[in-house]
Amino acid sequence: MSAKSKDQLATAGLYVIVGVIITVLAGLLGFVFVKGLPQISWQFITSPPQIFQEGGGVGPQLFNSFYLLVLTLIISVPIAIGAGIYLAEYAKDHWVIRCIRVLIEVLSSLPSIVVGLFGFLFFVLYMGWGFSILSGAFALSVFNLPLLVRVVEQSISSVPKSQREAGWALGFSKWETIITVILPAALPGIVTGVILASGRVFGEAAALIYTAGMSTPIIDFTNWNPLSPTSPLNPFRPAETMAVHIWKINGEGIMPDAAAISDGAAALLIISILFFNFASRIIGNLMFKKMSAN
Amino acid sequence: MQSVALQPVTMKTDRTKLVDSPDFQRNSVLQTTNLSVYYGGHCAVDQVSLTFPKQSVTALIGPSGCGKSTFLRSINRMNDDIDQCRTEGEVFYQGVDLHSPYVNLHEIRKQIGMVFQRPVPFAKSIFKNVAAGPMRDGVKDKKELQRIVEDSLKKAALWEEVKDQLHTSALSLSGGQQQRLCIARALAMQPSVLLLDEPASALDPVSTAKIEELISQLKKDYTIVIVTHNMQQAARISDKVAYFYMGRVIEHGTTEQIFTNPRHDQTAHYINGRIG
Amino acid sequence: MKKRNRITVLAFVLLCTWVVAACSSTKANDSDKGEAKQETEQAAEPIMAVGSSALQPLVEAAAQQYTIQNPGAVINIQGGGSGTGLSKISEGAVDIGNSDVFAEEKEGVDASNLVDHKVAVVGMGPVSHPETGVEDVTTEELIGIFTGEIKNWKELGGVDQEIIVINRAKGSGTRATFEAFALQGKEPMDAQEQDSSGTVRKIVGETPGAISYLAFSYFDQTTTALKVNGVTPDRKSVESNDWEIWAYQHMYTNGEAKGLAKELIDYMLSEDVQETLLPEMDYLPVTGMQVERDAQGTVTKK
Amino acid sequence: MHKELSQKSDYNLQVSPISKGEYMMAKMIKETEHPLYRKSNKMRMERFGKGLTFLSVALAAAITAAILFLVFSKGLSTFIMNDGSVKDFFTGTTWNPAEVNSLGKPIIGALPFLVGSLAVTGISALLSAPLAIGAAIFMSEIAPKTGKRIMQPVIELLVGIPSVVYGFIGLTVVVPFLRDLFPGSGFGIAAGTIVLSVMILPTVTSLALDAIQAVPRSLREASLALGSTRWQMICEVVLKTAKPGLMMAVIFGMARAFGEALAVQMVIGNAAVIPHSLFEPASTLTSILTMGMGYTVMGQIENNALWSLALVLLLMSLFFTITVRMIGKGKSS
Repeated sequence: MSAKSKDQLATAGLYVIVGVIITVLAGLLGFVFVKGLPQISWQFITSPPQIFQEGGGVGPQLFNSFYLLVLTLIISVPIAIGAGIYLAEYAKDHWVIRCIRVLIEVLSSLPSIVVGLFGFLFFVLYMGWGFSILSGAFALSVFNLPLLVRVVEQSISSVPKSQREAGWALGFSKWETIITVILPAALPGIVTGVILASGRVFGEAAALIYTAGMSTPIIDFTNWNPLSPTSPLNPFRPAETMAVHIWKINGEGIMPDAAAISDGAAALLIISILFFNFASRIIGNLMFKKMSAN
Repeated sequence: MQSVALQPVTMKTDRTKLVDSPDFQRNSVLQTTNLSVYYGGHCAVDQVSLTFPKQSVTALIGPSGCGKSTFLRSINRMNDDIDQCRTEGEVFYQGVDLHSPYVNLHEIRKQIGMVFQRPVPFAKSIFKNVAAGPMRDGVKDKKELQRIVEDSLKKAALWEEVKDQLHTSALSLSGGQQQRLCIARALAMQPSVLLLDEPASALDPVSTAKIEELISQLKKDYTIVIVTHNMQQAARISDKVAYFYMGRVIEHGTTEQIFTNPRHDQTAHYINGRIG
Repeated sequence: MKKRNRITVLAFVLLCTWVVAACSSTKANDSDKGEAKQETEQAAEPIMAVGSSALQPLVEAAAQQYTIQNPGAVINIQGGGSGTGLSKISEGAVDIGNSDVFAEEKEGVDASNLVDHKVAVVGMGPVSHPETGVEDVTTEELIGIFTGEIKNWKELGGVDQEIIVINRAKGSGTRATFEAFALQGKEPMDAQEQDSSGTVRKIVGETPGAISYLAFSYFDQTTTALKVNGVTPDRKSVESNDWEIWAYQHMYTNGEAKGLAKELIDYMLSEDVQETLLPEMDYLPVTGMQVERDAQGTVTKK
Repeated sequence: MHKELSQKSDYNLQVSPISKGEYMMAKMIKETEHPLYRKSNKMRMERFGKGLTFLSVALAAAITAAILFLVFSKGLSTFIMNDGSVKDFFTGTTWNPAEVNSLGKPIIGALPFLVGSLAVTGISALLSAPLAIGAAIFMSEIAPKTGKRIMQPVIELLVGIPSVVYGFIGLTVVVPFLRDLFPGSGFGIAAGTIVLSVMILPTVTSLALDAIQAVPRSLREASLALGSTRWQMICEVVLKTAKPGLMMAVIFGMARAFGEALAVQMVIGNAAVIPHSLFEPASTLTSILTMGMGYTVMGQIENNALWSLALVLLLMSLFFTITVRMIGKGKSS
C-alpha cells in the first residue's frame, strides 16, 4: 500500500472518528431534547417545584444554578488568576513549589463527593453557614480551583518570553509587565478555562448535596434585599441547583410526572450551558478587544 | 531630561592600551569599566572597557557568540533576571554606576531604551503600544498621551503610515513597521541612550534600509549602541566600531580607522573575511 | 495600566466585604429575626430538619402547607439519609432529625436524650417485573428468593426467567425494615444494590425477572406489587398488622420539642396532614394504626 | 550607609576608571537625589503584587492540605481506631464494615471496588484515548479552521453535561442495549466504561490538542519538505514529539474517570463482588462511597471505612499526578 493511499486512508479514518464523536454528542443532545423540549414552557421555567402533585416547575432551581455559578466564579477566578500568575511568573523551581503544584493537581482528580463532604464539615458546620449557597459556592470554588489554576498558568506561560523582556526594557516592574502586557495577551486562554470550569459547576451535583442542600424554601422574586431570609439574593438560604434537582427527582421523586420533569430540567440545563458558553465567549472577545484595541 | 553633566576622565587599562582622542571622552555619556559577565563558570564578557560618546552610533561587531549581545544587555541590566548570571565592573551613566545596588533599576531602563532582534509588539492597538510606557509612568490626560504618541511615531518615521489606523491591532503591521513601532515605544519614554540588538537582522532589505536611515536620523538626539552582523550596515551608520572576540574587545576606534587600517591583524581578518 | 490594576484591587475588596458581610450576617441573625418578628408575629427562628430521604418529601409537603398558613416561618429540610439525620440530631446540630429506623437500632447514636415523634407509617412491599407470572409469594419463598436459594421464577409457578435480585443500600432504613420483617432477619445474598427508590423502580420495571422492594408511595403500574401469604399490601392490612412489613417515620428532637419544631410536629399529627396529605402521598397515618411496635419489634395491640 | 559603600567597593587605585575625587563626587551625587537613585513606588507595587499572588497560591494549597488532612485522618482511623487490618482491606472480598469476622476485626474487603475502579478506568481510557487523540489531530492538522469552530463548542458542551444526565442516559439507553446484546442484566463494567469514556472524552481531547499544538510549526514544515505525506508527518513528527503531552492527557483523563461517582453508580450495579465478566454487576470505590455516605453515622466504623475508600482514591490520584509529572519532566527537559 503506497504512502499516498495510506495517507488518504488515515485522513478518512480521522474524519470517521470525528464523525463518531459528533454523532455521540448529537445522540446525547437529541435524546435529551426530544424527551425534554416538550416539557419546557414558561410555566415550567418559572413556577416552583411540586412535591407530589403534577405540574411542578424548576424556576427557583434555575435561578440557584446561575446565582451559585456567579458566586463561585467571583470567589474562584481571582484566586485562580493570582495563583496562576505566581506559579507562572514568580515561582522558582523550589521543592515547595513542586509540592504545591502536586497538591493542587491531586485536588482535581478527587471525587466531588469528598470535596462535598469537606465543604459540609468545614463550611456548613465549622463556619456555621449551614446548608447555604455560600457553603455551596465555596465548596464548588475548591472543586474548580485546580482546573482554573492550571489553565491560567498555562495561558500565562504560553505568552512568549520576548513580551516580558519588551516590558522590562520599557522600565516596567515585573508586576506592571504582568498587568499591562501578559494578562491581556493571556486573556483568551483564561476565558476558555473559565468556560470549562463553569460547565463543570453547572453539571455538579455530588459536591452540592451536602453543602448547598437539597431543598428550596419559598423565595419571592420581588424582595431583593440580600439579608432577609426569603430574598433570592440571600447567600444563607439553602439552594438546590438544577443538577441536584435532577438527581433528587430521579432518586426520590414521587410526583407522578417525575420522569418528565427530569427530562425537561436536563434539556433546560443544557440550553443554559450553551447560552453561558456562548455569552462568555462573546464577553471574552469584547474584553480582549477593549483591552487591546482602542 | 535632567542630567548632571559629569565628564568622566579618560580611561586607561593596561590590556587594551587604547588612547582615545580627547574630544570623544569629553562628551561621552555612557562608559563601561572592566565590565565582565559570567554565566555560572563560563565568562561571556571579559573586562570590557568602552566609552560611548553622546549623539553617536557605536557599532559592536564580531563573530556570533563573542559576547557582544550579552555585553549590550548588561548595560541596562537585562541579564539580571537570568539565573547564575554574574556581572562585575561598572557601567557609568551620567557619573552613576548602574550596577550599584542603590540605583533604581526601572529608572535606568527608562533612560536607556532597548530594541530586540525580532519585533515584539504588545497584543494591543498601535496607540496603546506606544502609550503603554507613559501611561504606566503616570501620564494621565488624553491630550498629553496623544502628543507623546504622535511625537514618538514621527521620530520613528512611522507616523505617516499609521496615523489613521492608530486603534487597529499592532499585530496587523508588517515586520519593518512593527520594529519601528518598538523603536517608537522606546522613544516614548524619552530615553537618552538606545541599545539596538541586531534590529534589522530579521527584516527584509527594504525595511532594513528604512531602519538604518532612521538610526542615522536618531543619532542627532540619542546615543546609540548597535550590535550587528552586517559589516556594510556598521560601515554605513556608525561613528565608532568595537570588534569583539571571545568576550574581549580586540580593537576599538572610529569607523574609518577600523575599516581602512585596523591595528590588529585579527580585526583585519574578520573584516576582510566578511567584506572581502 | 492603572485602571486595570484598580479593577483587580476592587474585585478583591468586593470579595472581602462580601465574606465579611456574610459572616457578620450570621451573627446578626438574632437582630434579623427581631425584624422578622415585627414583620410577622408568629415567625419563629428558622429550623433545620435533616435526614431520611424517604421521609423528606412528606416533611417538605407538610412544611410547604404550614408556611402557606403562617408565612415567615422558614423551615429548611435536607436529605442526606437516616444516618446523617440521627447523628446530627444527637449532636444537636439540627432541630429535627428525620429517620425511618428507631434511633436505638443505629449504633453510635446516643439515643438517651432523643425524643421520638412517630409522624407517619411507611408500608413496604416486594415488587417484581410485570411479566414474571407470579402474583403471590409466601414468606419462605420470599426468603428463598432474596437469599439466592430460588434462582428461577418457574420454581414459583411463574415464567421460565432467571430471578435478578436488587437489594437496597446497606445502611438504608428501608433495607433494615425489609430484612427484619419480610426476611425475618435473614441476610440477603450479595447482589446488585441501588440506594434511590426511583432508580430501583426503573430497573425492576425494565429488567425481566427483576425483584426488589419499595415503599407504597413508589408503587405504580410499571411494577407488580407482590402479595405475601395472600395479604395484599395496602393501608388496611398494615393498620391491622396483617401486613408486617412497615416502619414508623420518626422525627427526633433533642430533648422536648420547642418553638417552630414543636409547631411543625404538632401540625404533622394534625388532621390536615394525617387525613388529607398522607393518603394523597401514599403514606399511612400513624393515628390509624391498631397496633404499637417498639424498637425491638414486639407488637402490642393498641 | 556611606561607610559601608566605600568599604564594599574597596576602591582600588590601579584599575579604577576615574580619580578618587571623581568617585567621591559620584557618591555625593547620590545625596542630591540624582533621578537614577530615586526609589519609585514601583517597588511597593511589586511587593504588593507578589504578596497578593503568593496569598492566593498559599490559600489554594492550604485548602488542598486541609482536605488531604481530613481524608487521611478519617481514612486511617479505620485501621487505627477500629483496628481494621490493612491486609484484609486490600485482599478481602466481602465488604460489611458493621459486622466483625472471626478474629474480631471488621470485614472490610475493598478488593472488589479496587478491581472495579481500575477496570472501568483502564478500559474507558483505552476506549476514549484513540477517539480523543484522533479528534485532536483532526482539529490541529486536518481541518484546523472548521475543526476548531465545530469541535470547540462540542467539547465545551460535553464537559457541561451533568454526570447525573450521563447516568440517566446510561440507565435508559446503554443498559438496555447491553442487556439485549449480552447475557445478564446489562449492568456492569461494560456499561460503566461506555458512559465514562464519553465523559472523559472532552478532557482528554482538549489536553491532547494543547500537546499537539505545542509542537513547533517548523518541525512540521521540515518533515513535509522531506516529501513525507501528511499522515507520515503526523506519525513521525507530531505524535512523536507530542508523545509526553498525549500521555499526560490520557493519564489526566484516567484520573478524572477514577473520581467520577454519580454516573457510574447508576449503571454499574453496585454489587460488592469481584465481577467475572464485563456484564456482571460490579462496583467502584466512588459508587460505594457515594451510596453509603448518607446512611452512615459520622465517627462510626462504617463511616470510617468509607473514608478509607476515599483515602485509596486519593492515593491513586496522587500516583496518577506524580506519573504525569515524571513523564512531563522526563521528556521535556
